[in-house]
Amino acid sequence: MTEAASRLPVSRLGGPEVRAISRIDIGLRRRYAAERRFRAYGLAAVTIALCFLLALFGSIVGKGYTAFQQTRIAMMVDFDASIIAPDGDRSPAAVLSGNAFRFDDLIAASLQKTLELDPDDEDGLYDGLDLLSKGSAPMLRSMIAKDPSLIGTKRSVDFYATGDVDSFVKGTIRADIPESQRLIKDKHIALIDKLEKDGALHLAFNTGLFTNGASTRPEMAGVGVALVGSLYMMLVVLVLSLPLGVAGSIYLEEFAPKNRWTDLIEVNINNLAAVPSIVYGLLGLAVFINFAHLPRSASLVGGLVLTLTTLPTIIIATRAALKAVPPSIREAGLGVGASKMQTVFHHVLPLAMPGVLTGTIIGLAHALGETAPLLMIGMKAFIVEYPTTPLDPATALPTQIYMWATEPERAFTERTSAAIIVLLAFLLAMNSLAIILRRAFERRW
Amino acid sequence: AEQIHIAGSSTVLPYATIVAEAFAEANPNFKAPIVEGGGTGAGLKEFCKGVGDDTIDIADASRPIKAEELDACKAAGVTEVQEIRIGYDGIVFASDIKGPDFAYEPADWFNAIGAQVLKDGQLVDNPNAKWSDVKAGFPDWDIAAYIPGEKHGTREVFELNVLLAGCKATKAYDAFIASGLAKADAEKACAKVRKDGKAVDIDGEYNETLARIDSNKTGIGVFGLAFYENNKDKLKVATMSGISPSVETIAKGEYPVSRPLFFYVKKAHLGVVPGLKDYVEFFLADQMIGPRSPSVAKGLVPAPKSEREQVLADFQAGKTL
Amino acid sequence: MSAVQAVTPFETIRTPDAASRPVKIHTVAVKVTYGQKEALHGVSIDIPEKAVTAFIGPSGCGKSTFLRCINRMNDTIAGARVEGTIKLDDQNIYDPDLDVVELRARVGMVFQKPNPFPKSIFDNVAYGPRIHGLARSKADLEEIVVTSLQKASLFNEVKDRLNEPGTGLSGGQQQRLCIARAIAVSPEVILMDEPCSALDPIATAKVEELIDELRANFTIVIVTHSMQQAARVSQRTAFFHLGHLIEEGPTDHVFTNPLEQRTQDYITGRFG
Amino acid sequence: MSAVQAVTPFETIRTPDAASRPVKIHTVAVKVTYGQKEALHGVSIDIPEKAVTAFIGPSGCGKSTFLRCINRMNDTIAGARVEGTIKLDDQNIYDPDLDVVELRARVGMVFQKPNPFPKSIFDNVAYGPRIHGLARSKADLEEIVVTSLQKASLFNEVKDRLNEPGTGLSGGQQQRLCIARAIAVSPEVILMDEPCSALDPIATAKVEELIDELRANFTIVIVTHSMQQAARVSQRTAFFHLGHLIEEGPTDHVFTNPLEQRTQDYITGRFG
Amino acid sequence: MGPLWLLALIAGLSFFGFVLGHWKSVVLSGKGRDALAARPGYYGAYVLIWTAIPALLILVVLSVARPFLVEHTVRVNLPEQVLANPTQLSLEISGVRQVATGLKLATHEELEDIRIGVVAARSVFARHGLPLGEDVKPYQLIAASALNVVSDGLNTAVDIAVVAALAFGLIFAFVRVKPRLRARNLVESTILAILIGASSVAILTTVGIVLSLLFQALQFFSVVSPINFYFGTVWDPRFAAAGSTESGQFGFLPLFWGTIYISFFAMLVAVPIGLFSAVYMAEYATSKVRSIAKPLIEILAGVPTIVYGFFALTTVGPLIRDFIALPLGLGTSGNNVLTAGLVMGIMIIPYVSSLSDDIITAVPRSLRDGSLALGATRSETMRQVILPAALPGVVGAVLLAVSRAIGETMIVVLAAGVAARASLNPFEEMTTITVKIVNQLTGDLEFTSPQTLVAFALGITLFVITLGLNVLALTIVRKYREQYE
Ligand SMILES: Nc1ncnc2c1ncn2[C@@H]1O[C@H](COP(=O)(O)OP(=O)(O)OP(=O)(O)O)[C@@H](O)[C@H]1O
Ligand SMILES: Nc1ncnc2c1ncn2[C@@H]1O[C@H](COP(=O)(O)OP(=O)(O)OP(=O)(O)O)[C@@H](O)[C@H]1O
Ligand SMILES: [Mg+2]
Ligand SMILES: [Mg+2]
Repeated sequence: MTEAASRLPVSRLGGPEVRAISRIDIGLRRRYAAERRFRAYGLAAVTIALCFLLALFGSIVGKGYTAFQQTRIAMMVDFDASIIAPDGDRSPAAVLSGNAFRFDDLIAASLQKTLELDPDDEDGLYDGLDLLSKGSAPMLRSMIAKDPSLIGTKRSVDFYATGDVDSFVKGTIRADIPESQRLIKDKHIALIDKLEKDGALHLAFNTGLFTNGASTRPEMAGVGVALVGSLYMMLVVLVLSLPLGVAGSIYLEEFAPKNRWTDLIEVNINNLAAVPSIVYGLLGLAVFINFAHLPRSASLVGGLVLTLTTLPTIIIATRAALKAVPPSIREAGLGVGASKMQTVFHHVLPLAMPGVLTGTIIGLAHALGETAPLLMIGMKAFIVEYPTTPLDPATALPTQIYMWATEPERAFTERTSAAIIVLLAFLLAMNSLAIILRRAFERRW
Repeated sequence: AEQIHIAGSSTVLPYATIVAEAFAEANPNFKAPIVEGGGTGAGLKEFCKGVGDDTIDIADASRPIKAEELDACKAAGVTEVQEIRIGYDGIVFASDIKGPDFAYEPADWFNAIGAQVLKDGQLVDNPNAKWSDVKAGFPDWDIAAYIPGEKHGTREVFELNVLLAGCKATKAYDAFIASGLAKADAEKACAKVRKDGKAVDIDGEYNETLARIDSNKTGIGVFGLAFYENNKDKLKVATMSGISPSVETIAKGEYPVSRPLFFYVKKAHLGVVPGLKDYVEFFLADQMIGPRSPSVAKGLVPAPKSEREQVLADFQAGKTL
Repeated sequence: MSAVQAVTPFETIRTPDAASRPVKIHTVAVKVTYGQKEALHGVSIDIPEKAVTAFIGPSGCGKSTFLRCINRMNDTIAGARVEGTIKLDDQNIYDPDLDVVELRARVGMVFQKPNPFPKSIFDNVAYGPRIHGLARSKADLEEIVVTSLQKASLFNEVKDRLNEPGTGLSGGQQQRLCIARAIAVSPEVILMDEPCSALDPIATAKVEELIDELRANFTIVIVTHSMQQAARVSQRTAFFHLGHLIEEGPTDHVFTNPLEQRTQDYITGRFG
Repeated sequence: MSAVQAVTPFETIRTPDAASRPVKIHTVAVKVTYGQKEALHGVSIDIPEKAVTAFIGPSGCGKSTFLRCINRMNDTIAGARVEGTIKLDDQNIYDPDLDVVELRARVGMVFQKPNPFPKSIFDNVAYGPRIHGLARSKADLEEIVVTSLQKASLFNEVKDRLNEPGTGLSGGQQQRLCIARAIAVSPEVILMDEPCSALDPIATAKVEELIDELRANFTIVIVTHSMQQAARVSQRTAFFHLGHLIEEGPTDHVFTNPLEQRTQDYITGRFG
Repeated sequence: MGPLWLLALIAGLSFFGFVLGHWKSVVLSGKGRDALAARPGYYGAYVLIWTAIPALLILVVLSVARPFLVEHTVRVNLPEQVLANPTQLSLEISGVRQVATGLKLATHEELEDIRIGVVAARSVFARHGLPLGEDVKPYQLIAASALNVVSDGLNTAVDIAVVAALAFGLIFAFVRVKPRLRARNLVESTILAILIGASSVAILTTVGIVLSLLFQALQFFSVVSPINFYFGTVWDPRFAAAGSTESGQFGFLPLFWGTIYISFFAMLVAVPIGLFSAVYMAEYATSKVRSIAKPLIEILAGVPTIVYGFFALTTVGPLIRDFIALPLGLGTSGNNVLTAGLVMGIMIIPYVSSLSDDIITAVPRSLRDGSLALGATRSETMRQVILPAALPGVVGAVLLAVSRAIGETMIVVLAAGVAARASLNPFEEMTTITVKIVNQLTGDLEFTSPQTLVAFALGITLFVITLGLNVLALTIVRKYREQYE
């Protein structure tokens, strides 16, 4: 009676069976070629991506690894009490105050001894001083202030050589060009040779690169403040953007009624990702600094602004991941009497976690390298002192990198690359936790 | 505000940081000042936002403050602004170290990158493709000039002291006037740069220009004196009107391409922000911007002593704009 | 084991009782529309308490659809619209004030396609009791899990691998796992959508045994394609066809003496 | 219609023939291990050409596992390891040189859980013919789709909604869709894992009809939990238990005169 | 108590509330009269919410109100002539605040000395490490001590209010814990409210962005007509010579074209490489390779853009110039659209690859099996079954990548230059909207000029354009999405 039944006998004659008897060519050769091509494209894509990474890494590390060492000049210093504490007061406060030039005298004295100069040879002394960092006297002063028991002793102190000397010793300033074009003069080269022969001039691990704050002297400049600032900012970003992003996505994807409004919001959030980050800087300036009166240059504000820039990434990734969880899982949860909330948090979210974490990894990576918005809120700045709280002025690794990249001194070039290495190491450390977590959540079903 | 907060021109930034660092070392009881870059415009904008805790105290500038900006300042309550002139910035032309020596006249630059130049007595769209077209004796290089971007203060100096001067020297200026342009418009036309890719605006920093010359060995770049000094093993500087740029020639006013540098202080903050007054005075000291100072070592062209003394006196007298 | 031996798949009807019972679920003119398509055209039926009601009917006639209305699982399908009245113990379950979660806790469901959580077997079963706080202690919980698995006659097969994922089970095992998961929360009403479709006769017999046992305390609705099964386990049978409820009544009546010709035809396999 | 009417679900064995046929699939000592767990402990069986072989056995005994070995679907499960020999037409299918794609095109499969693609019903069926280039034209393709749907006796139910997603079908409809999808590429061997589990008796009868018809040209292996079904459609029956092949032989032999006690027990439902 | 202490107190009491609620519900259910309507944990959470949220709200409200109260106090204590100058007020207030801090530092005797005027407050404060800019004026002292009184009072008030709220919430909720109480629903509605709050952050951000751009954009349009802006083909906002009012040409089209062109090349690199990488990692690679390759590729997203920029400038650009552009006679510049697109494409590969990989992996295996069993090759399965099923996620990933490309500046500046031009030749210099936004905002130009304001107009225009792009993408996804199961 039914159509199907009446057609059945007819279809028996034609249809697949006939073809089946003489097996048709299913184009395997062509399809395999396509398959191989497809696979090769995939492999090529991964390889290309990794090659790019390698090339970038190679160029950064190649330029930057030398900055992890630094030229020092060891000199015997006579911590002459009559110079340091002429009035006998050896307290740190007294060391810090008073005539600042007395420390220069200490250095000059020990330099004269090290170079075996005639005490009247002023030119020789100045040439020698040219090799030493201009920050040597403050360094000596804070050294004594920290440990007043040094006063009256004789001690060998490792002074920093200036950035130019450092670059020369490492070979980035070449000696084989005419003196007029050279950044370092013949007389200085002679002194360097002499110091090297005496063993006073040597390379040592550059701890200051990690611990010092900003300085105009490359030999004393470090990413310490920037590191702490970035750390604070990333903490703020992580603490705010991950929960906010995940919570927002859960609402939009699982709870919000599906209508034009939510469409609008979805489009909107996708669109937020395309807003240039400097605009977020403007927003942050208006909202957090001008309106909420949070301090300028503070890592808290930086973190807040970066949170806003990261949110869209996390939300988009999370929503995509939530969408990818099959509905049968939700039904299973609801079917045993779990509330929607429970189903989402117990079953759906864990399955979406890899996507959430990917969003977090990429979002944080982006946030960590972002400079433009920080410019607007005063975080591309020269800051010497460590921030103790996220409300103190700080700078960030990428802004530090940009600032160093614009410095003319040769010694900053390698430090720029070194700072990039530090940033990448920071990134890796930050991501590895997320990557481990992601591995734990990944399962196929 | 517990500490001095400075923002503004990235040209002034290096000197401001040198002084800030030295100031902090000399005065351990004050917190170290914070120095931001960001550009003159952005710095002045922050500066003119108002007075009070969460505004900056000093704006660095590579050009004098504009009247509109001062008005905006006043409207926001920043009524008393003190101007400090700290010295000069020299602008040099340099090419790859391996290339030939260049001796420019402003006219050469005008002929090389002006939008319209005089050719056989006629104003035409710049036809010169190679430096050798500009002047016999120049190498047979494609013109590739890396000049400061339009938003840079340096650009103004370049236009005024090089292009306009060259324009006048080649009589193109007269031709513009003759074609019926008003004086101001003629000056504009002189400063117009060709847009066919031979003149490349650099909005970034001098390192970018250097990198561009690295990748295009026949390019000519515009640099700050300080930058050149630090890279003279890679760059060869050109003379302008026969004068080789150096701190001395610029300070003496012989080398034509330079501009003054400033910073602006909020007078209202002087009493409130600890160390602000001391900082300004410290900045103006010989040890900071005098001829043997670290700022000069970094490339600042010092102002004559009398000028510096005058600036300090004006500041101490509380002179405002 | 004796119970199992007594039931052989080729035997026939296990004479269900025909006692009349209070109504547990009362539905009037339930219509369901998926987008444009009306899948149910107004179904009114009363489902008695503490008895097994079987839904039979050709594939695609709306059995699952109706079942999913009873615990409002259709809410989760975008575009599905339910009209009409469904009352559970005199309470309208589509009342906006009603707590769906509580409803679903009271009305459990075994889905047609087994859908274990991608968690361990233990956690699959323990999930319901955990969220409903049915176990006072760990031991308690373990007991619930073990009993549920035993009742679903899965325990022996999986006792060594309670910590392995439920998704790594065979089709029939997954189905039993879902049964165990549903009964672990001991809901008042259990909706089972073809719970034995992937089970061998012995497992089927055991599940039927379980159903028979459960009906002492619970109300059970079961969708089945097996007339024998309907005849064996249910007290009442409802026959659906093309979105209509054609006939409903005590199972023995429906099977031996149906009112409608279509029912007769379907049951005897003479459909068309 | 006559064919359908002849089959009533309560009738018994449709006497399968016992003719001996060439071997299509020859397996020796097939062992399958999932991670640590050995699911099949060495199964050796010959499956004859152009006949229906039924696999029966309790849930979890390894039927699906074995079935999945025959077209190497176990390759897709991480941690599954297959040992032993499986030959299709004298070719070892686990030979590294073997072309899996071709194998799978020759050996089709209907899964235990229906898994329609999230595409339209039409595209679900057309997918196979399209990738294999079986249709010369659009009309050709349409004909293949329609015939396949008709054979799976789904066409009437879905003819108005061929462009709607296959995932919006009822459980039984999905199952038939998957059958249609599998036969649309006309493989030499069709592996069906409980193809009728979600079907009503009439649909089941039609699918059995289809299987009967197909065996004229194809080799068919079917997993079923219904003894009646096995008896009706298969020529040979294999009984699995706990990962072992217990017995295999002509269906009437196995059902009427099994060699093993366990087989006897299982068939009569007296298991344990 | 400081705010941190208060927060700690709130946290502690909330936890205590949780324990109490939990305990009470357990005890009540143990009596066995009524079954609990929810798990004990929910009763705990119920009490926790009641304890914490009112207290937190009060703390937030008072903290927000506090500066206003303080400012008010200072104001009433300042003399007329100071108040007369409203713009100086905030400065005065900060001065007073410093004095107030100093007063707290000083010892009792010193305070007495300051009061009677024997010593200058400034020197006393300096002794305590608080440098002041100038001498303390008498009215400042008065205002400062008033401020100290008020702020001490406020501290106490906040403490009391918070403690009261805590106590009230805790007791109220504790009393209400009954077996019949539907704690789960209450807790879940609170969570839902929090979720809604979280998603509204995104909406507020949008509002904020639009507002922060709109006014200045309008200001710009009052100077430059929108028609000239949107249909202008020349971008040449000339550096206005000193004192002049002329503003230059603001043609939007070349920037728009540059943005599209560069993003197009970036996507040309990123989408195929990203998608194929994702497919390879999800389908072909061993789990070991995948677990290494995926995080490595993700690093590409975190390399600072300046690195990419210099990489483009010093390596890629010259290569493209010397090996493609020059031989073809298409251009002589090392800065070109192609370089920028290529390098930017590299940066955004991980956006496409990692997200897509996750989504592809999330597609249920049964679909894959279904296709493979039909004799489909892996690539056919991937292309025809899995990718369509994963479409929304993949499109989301691609959109994210486009967004990133559009928002990038450093790479464009260094790789493609800053010249605003529209040309079809990809070996020429061009630039993007975002570059100009950043440049116009950060240069030495005066901030009131149209040259700076144009950044806001560009920003809002870009916003609208990308909005359109996203609407388009949403429509496409809606149309082609294949919802599994
Ligand atoms: N992916 C897997 N991982 C681990 N164990 C598995 C997996 N799939 C099946 N098993 C186990 O292998 C054994 C055989 O499973 P199989 O699916 O072959 O059973 P079956 O005979 O098809 O049963 P059913 O009739 O229930 O479908 C079972 O014990 C099962 O739990
Ligand atoms: N999500 C859906 N979207 C659209 N139509 C649907 C959906 N679910 C079911 N249908 C249609 O509604 C009708 C009833 O489906 P239902 O699942 O209730 O059938 P059923 O009686 O359970 O069949 P089976 O025995 O095959 O499971 C069928 O025609 C089916 O195609
Ligand atoms: Mg159904
Ligand atoms: Mg199976």
